[in-house]
Amino acid sequence: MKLVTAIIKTFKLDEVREALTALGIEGMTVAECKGYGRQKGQTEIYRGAEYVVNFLPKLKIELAVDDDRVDQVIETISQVARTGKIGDGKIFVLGLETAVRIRTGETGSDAL
Amino acid sequence: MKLVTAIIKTFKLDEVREALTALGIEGMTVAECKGYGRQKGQTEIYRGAEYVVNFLPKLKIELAVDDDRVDQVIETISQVARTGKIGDGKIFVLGLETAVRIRTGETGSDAL
Amino acid sequence: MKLVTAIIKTFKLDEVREALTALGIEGMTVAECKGYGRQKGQTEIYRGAEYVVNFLPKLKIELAVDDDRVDQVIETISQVARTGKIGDGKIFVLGLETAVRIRTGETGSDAL
Amino acid sequence: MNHLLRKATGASLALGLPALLMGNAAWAQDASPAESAAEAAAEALGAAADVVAETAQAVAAVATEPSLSAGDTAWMLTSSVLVLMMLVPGIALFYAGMVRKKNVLSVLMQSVFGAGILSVLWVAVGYSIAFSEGNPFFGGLSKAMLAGIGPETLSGTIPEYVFVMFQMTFAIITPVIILGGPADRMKFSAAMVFLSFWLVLVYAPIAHMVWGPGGYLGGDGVLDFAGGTVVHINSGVAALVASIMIGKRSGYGVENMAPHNLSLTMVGASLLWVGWFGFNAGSALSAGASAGVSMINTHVATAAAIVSWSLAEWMVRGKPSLLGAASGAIAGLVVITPACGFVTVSGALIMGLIVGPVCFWAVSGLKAALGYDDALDVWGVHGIGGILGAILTGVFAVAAIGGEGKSGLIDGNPGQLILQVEGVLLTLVWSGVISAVLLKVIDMTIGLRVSKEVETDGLDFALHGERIHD
Amino acid sequence: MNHLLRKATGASLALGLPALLMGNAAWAQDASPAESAAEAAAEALGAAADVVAETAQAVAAVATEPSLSAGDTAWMLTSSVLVLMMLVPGIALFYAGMVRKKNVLSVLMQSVFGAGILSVLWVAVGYSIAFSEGNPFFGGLSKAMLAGIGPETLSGTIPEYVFVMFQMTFAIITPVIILGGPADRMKFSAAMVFLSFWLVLVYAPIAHMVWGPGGYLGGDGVLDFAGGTVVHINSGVAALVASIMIGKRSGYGVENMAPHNLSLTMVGASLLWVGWFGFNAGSALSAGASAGVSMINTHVATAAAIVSWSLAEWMVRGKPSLLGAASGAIAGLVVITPACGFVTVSGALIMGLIVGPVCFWAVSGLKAALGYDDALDVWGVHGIGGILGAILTGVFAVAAIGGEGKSGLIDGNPGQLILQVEGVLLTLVWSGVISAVLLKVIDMTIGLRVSKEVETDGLDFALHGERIHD
Amino acid sequence: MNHLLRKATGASLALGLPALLMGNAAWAQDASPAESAAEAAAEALGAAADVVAETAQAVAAVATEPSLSAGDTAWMLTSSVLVLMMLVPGIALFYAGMVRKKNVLSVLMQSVFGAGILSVLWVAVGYSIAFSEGNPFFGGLSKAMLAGIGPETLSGTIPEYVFVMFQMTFAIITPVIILGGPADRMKFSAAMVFLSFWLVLVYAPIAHMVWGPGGYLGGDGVLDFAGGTVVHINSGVAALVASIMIGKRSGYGVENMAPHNLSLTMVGASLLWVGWFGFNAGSALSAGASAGVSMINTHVATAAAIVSWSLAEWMVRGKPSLLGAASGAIAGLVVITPACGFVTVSGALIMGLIVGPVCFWAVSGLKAALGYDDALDVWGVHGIGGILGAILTGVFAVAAIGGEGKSGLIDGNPGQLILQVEGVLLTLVWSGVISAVLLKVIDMTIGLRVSKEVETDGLDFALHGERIHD
Ligand SMILES: Nc1ncnc2c1ncn2[C@@H]1O[C@H](COP(=O)(O)OP(=O)(O)O)[C@@H](O)[C@H]1O
Ligand SMILES: Nc1ncnc2c1ncn2[C@@H]1O[C@H](COP(=O)(O)OP(=O)(O)O)[C@@H](O)[C@H]1O
Ligand SMILES: Nc1ncnc2c1ncn2[C@@H]1O[C@H](COP(=O)(O)OP(=O)(O)O)[C@@H](O)[C@H]1O
Repeated sequence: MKLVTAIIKTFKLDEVREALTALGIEGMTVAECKGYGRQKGQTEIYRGAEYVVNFLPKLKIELAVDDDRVDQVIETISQVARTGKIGDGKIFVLGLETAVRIRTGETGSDAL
Repeated sequence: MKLVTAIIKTFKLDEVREALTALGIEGMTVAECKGYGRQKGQTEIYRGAEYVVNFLPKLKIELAVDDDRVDQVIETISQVARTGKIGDGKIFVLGLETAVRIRTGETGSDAL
Repeated sequence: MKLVTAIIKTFKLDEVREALTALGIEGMTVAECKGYGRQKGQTEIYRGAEYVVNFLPKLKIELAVDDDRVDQVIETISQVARTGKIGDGKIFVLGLETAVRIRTGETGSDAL
Repeated sequence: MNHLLRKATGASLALGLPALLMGNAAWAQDASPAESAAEAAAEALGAAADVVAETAQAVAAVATEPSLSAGDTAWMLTSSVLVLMMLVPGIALFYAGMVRKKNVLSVLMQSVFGAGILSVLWVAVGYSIAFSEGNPFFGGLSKAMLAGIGPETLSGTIPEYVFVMFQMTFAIITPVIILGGPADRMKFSAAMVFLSFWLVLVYAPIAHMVWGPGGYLGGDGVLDFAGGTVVHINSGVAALVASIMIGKRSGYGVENMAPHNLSLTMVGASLLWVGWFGFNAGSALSAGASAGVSMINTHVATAAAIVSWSLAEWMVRGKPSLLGAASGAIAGLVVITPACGFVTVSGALIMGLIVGPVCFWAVSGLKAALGYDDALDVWGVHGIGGILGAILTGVFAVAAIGGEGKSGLIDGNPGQLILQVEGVLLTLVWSGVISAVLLKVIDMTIGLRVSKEVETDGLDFALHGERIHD
Repeated sequence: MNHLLRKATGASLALGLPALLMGNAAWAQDASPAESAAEAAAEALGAAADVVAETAQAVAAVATEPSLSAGDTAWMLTSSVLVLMMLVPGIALFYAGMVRKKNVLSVLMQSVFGAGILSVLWVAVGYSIAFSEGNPFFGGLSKAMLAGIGPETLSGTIPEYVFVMFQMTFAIITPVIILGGPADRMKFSAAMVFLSFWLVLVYAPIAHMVWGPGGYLGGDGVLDFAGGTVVHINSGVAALVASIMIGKRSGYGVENMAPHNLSLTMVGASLLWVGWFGFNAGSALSAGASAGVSMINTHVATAAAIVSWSLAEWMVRGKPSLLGAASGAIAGLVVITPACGFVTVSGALIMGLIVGPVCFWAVSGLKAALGYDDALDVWGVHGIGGILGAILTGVFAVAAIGGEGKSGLIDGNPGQLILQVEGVLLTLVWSGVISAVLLKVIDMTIGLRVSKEVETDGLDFALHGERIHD
Repeated sequence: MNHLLRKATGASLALGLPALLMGNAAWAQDASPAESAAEAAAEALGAAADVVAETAQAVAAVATEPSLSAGDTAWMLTSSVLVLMMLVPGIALFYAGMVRKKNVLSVLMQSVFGAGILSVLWVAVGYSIAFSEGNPFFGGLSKAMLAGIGPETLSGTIPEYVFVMFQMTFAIITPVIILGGPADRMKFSAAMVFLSFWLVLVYAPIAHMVWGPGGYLGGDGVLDFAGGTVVHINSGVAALVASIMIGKRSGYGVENMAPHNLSLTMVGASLLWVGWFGFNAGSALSAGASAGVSMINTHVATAAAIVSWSLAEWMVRGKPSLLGAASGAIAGLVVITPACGFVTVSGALIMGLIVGPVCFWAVSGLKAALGYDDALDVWGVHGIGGILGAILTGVFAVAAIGGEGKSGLIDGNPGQLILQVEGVLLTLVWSGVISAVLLKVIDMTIGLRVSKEVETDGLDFALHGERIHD
């Protein structure tokens, strides 16, 4: 099993969720985050003062998936979340040693 | 060392924290997140319009623990966080290569 | 590649970001979180009632870096984020199997 | 004052009139040059007499039936608006800031829907029960649906419609105050049914007893300028009863129930303060000396209570808190409500200084000792503060401010204290008993309390299908 | 009125004095004592009679030529303040709570800057077009820049400056109401240009037709006490046109566009409610019987509409929502606006009960059926509610409340209904057509709508360079 | 005034009565009918003449000794309420929205507790120092604790208690304005001690100089209708001094100190705007022509300044911001404050158009150039705007609006400009010097500034033990 983590633009969430659901992915966890990268920050001005906001709002999606679905998932996310403009985000894949469904205690693939 | 990540229902946090403290776990990090899974979303209605909120509020707990405590920790969380109703959440375990305590620079188990 | 995760005090973010940029690190992702550890919680009092806030505000920084930069990154963060007072936070390092840049589809080191 | 003067004028004219007429009659006899001159004079006088007579009648009419004062009406229209602002959004925000975020909208909804349903009931029957003739405890139904009132009907120097409106704002905020006690766990339906019956069976009768024609307490001489008894003791004890009967919030004393956003509470408290001038100075029912003294007393007591609560907290807890200062403001406003038109500015200052520490103790020491879960401290602030106010009114009232017969202990009338206690006790018993019965009946029928699950999830989504998405 | 009376009294006394003294002087000469005395008396009395007659005239004059009333002025100053509060922060918050968080500041900015630019235009030309003599559709420019008005100039019993100010608050809130329709996607520049022209070409003329000297609709006898036609139908139809012409929000019906924070909406609705008393009871232009009846009617209709909307929603959707109750309040306020000075309290109650379910259907059933994206339901609430109010005014108006000639269907004057419909139709056409033309021209020049990217990112940062950092 | 007139009338009738009766008695005896009749008539008329003379005197007295006006009182009660709303929650929210989230509650607490302690001090000594007889710089202590004032004591046509209350609202908001300068880093205790002494040593004397009996500046003829000097220059310079003496916020210019939530700031600015009508039009102290012109001028200048600030920002920075528009509103309100009862509507419009860009430059260009950290720009808006207002009052005042002798440059009185500059300079020096001394003493005793740690953690928790949990 792998834990696929994707940092995406906030307005792409619904599209990504739908595409993943279409693949049969039944669960995911999302958190708000702020990203710093090549995409330039934005400057806000309040009265005289300028504040450069270096961190831009992003969403982080975490999905635990079976090994054999990882490529498909990466492919899907990277297609759906792509706008082609800088700041589209990243996908990171980590090895997942165990997964447990709290409600039932099931582990491994059954837990997903 | 492992990084145990648990997605739980929000109101279970205090119970889980207490149970873990009882085990001697001295630290953890919590973040708000939203989960999508078998638990159905909720429909809010504003004037005429219905909005299905697919993502439900959850909390994500991250704990770095020594290998030998992982099972105990999983066991504890999955018992305490369980309500038996759908949406109780998941536990994921990742391999943790290094841990550092910033204050002292200690690494490994000492850092936890 | 590794995924370096650092839990730091909130007011250290800008310093850490600048130090990492100085190292040539071009991207990172930050999320708000709350930490529980040796640092004691704070007691708020409202009219008669006391509420102990066990979880203190922290920030979590996630950086995907090439293996050869990990030590340097750990070193930098732990120096810059250190105040010497309890609650400075932790750095965790996880193995990162793949990284993808959504915009281009690049993978591996190129994606960072 | 004006109308008394007018009465005097009318009287003098009325007396002068026969004399003039008699004089004319005398002249009318007898002929001679002087005579015709006299006749002319007589005619002129006769004409003048007619004018005077007419004027006299008009003036006499004025004396017994006061006329509309635009100035008084302007102030009472304004006061009504101010008191409405105390409810929406005043107390709604004051309370909303103190609950957990998941219950904010439900608290706001109680105020908005409550204002709606209670206003309708006030027009339908409440006003009549409170302010029409009846027995010493209940008015009649002769003014149900405002029967017999028209645009030109006056109440003192203002249109009666304005009086109805002003009193309506009191009648709709008072029940909603209660809901701070059982907050975070009461069914919306149960709450609305409870408030509706409470308005009719508790608020309107107590208002009748204190302010209504032939009311029991008012007749006895109990002093309550703007509603310390009618509004604050009344709602405070009902909240205490409701808190106890519905039981504690689940997780009380264990879970973190810290107020989610005291900015809202501060805004609410501010609007309560601002609006309370309509409440207190409006209770003078005119824009004159009494309104002036009520306003400054209200302000001074509030200011003093902010200072005294905050200092007490600073000493006991080490830090002065915003919630403390805001609570102090409300405590000061509550304590001065029955007294504002009867006491000197120094009296108001002292009352404010006293109420701060007393209510601070009530919401911390007393509450902790007795262990009830009055979520937003309605009893501690409105109940205890209201009782203190009623009694201190009996101490500090002086005739130099409130007029003949409005004297308290320091003005040589210790008997007033006993009257004040009588008012307090009757209200505690009446409101306490009827509230308990009502709550029991509602509990046995539709149920008072939401399920544990709803309480955990939050009332906003569960009861109203809405959430704050921030 | 008071001081004219006093002037008259003063004059009569001053005139009477020489006559009396002359009488005394005559005596001093002695000749034929009785005679001259009698003559003198006669003269004196004659003079006195003259004085009395003059006084009577002066008093009569008072009736026809009103003077400044401090009481009325106090209320109108207050009313102006209240109506301003409806715009900033009232409707600004009402709207801000319903949009997505990324667009909150842009909504607030529309109200603040709108209030600025529209006020300037009102003083420059708007007031003159609306309230100076002209033809039945437009006033003239004789009062442009308030020419000819000074501190002492009266309008009825209040300074004309106060009247200008009071009317200004109506003129600046009405255009801003429109922006709820095309909210979340309209360019700030386009919005401000549109509102500016709309004020001059739509609002001011319609105000002239209804309330101005020689206005077409007012002359015909259309009843609109406080602006049901001028304000609500007028802005409602413009919002519908704007919503359709600008197109739906991107993601409409697919993305989650739930109101981000209904607390703000509740506070906004509350301040609208509170401020609306300035709007409606202020429209009496004095602090008397008419203001009193307008105020209580406004409150009762609002209360009834809160209850009826909430109950309708409870039955249809299973839960009564805060947004529903708040929307009900606004619907009630809208429906009673044209009627508040003309109907009985029972009439107001019925109107409120009717408008709740009707507007609830308009924002859910009707809107869904027709498929336009009127983001904040301006048409559904102000448009439909306003039309209903105009028509029901023609039903429920009774002369016993509004005075001679203000009768509707239930008072035996079915013809009023036709007049009311005439007012509705003329407003729908005038506002609809001119709004459409204006929007078309703006679209072809500076463009109406922000880019998709700006819409996605949010208007706050893109248009104003600011964000909420919470 | 009414009741004095009535008293006079009543007296004349009462006196006339015996005369007439005596006349009757004489007739009854018969002797020489004509003669005695004439004599009697003469006597009666003589008596009547006396009566008339007395009445004339009474009427004349009325002119010099005004009586209570319910209309004026209604407006002044309302105005007091409005000005209080400017402080709680007005300026509290205006400021709270601009600080970082961790300091929000501390800002709100400063307003609430400040309102409390300053009100107590005002009643104790402040009012007396400002408004009782004394020397040209300080009043005496004869009215300490409001000695000698009772419910019936008048100040003009309103109860003196109402005047005390109205002035109290000015006295408590002015010091709190200062705290925007050293915001986010000043100790709560130090701030409250500073404000307390500042009220007594700076505010009350300057108020005495401008408005008090025999005040130095007022006596010289300096024009300040509603407090441009007393309130805005006064607090502005104190804020500048405090900002400099306390030092910059740690991280100033490096860390992101963006306003956390401009919605709050917008609501605060709106309530300031709304409440400012009480401030400015209330300063007419009556509900008549002067209040009317003050109100419309206040509104027009504000509107113009919103437009001009926003356009300046749009041109210079590329985007018009909500904070800019809100700041423009405050700048407009500040600039018109000294002038509102003295200038024409066009004058007000021009003043508003000028102040926008000037203050925009002050908070951006000037501030950046000089490098002080006036956190919320009190000097830039209240200080600079106030000075501009004082001087422009000397330009635009015309006797046709403000009355005899209230003329500025454009009305042919260039000398007024010098007087205005005198007022500005005296205030700058007095407030600047005393503020500096006070701050120095406080710094050396309890300390002005929180520790770096507290500043980092946020003042809410560190000083008040509370947090916003959102
Ligand atoms: N090395 C990294 N580690 C973690 N997150 C990163 C890293 N680089 C980029 N990110 C995240 O990806 C987002 C997009 O990256 P950016 O460089 O701006 O654009 P792009 O991915 O299109 O090249 C950033 O906002 C940040 O959240
Ligand atoms: N594959 C997954 N990857 C990551 N998180 C998941 C996954 N499946 C479920 N979750 C998380 O677990 C939560 C509970 O899952 P759900 O399927 O609703 O119920 P249950 O765990 O009881 O079967 C979800 O809300 C989501 O946060
Ligand atoms: N075992 C752990 N797993 C995950 N996070 C931890 C763990 N221990 C500590 N933390 C995080 O590190 C933060 C600091 O830890 P703490 O024990 O308070 O201080 P220190 O790191 O200085 O010893 C905590 O607030 C928490 O967020």
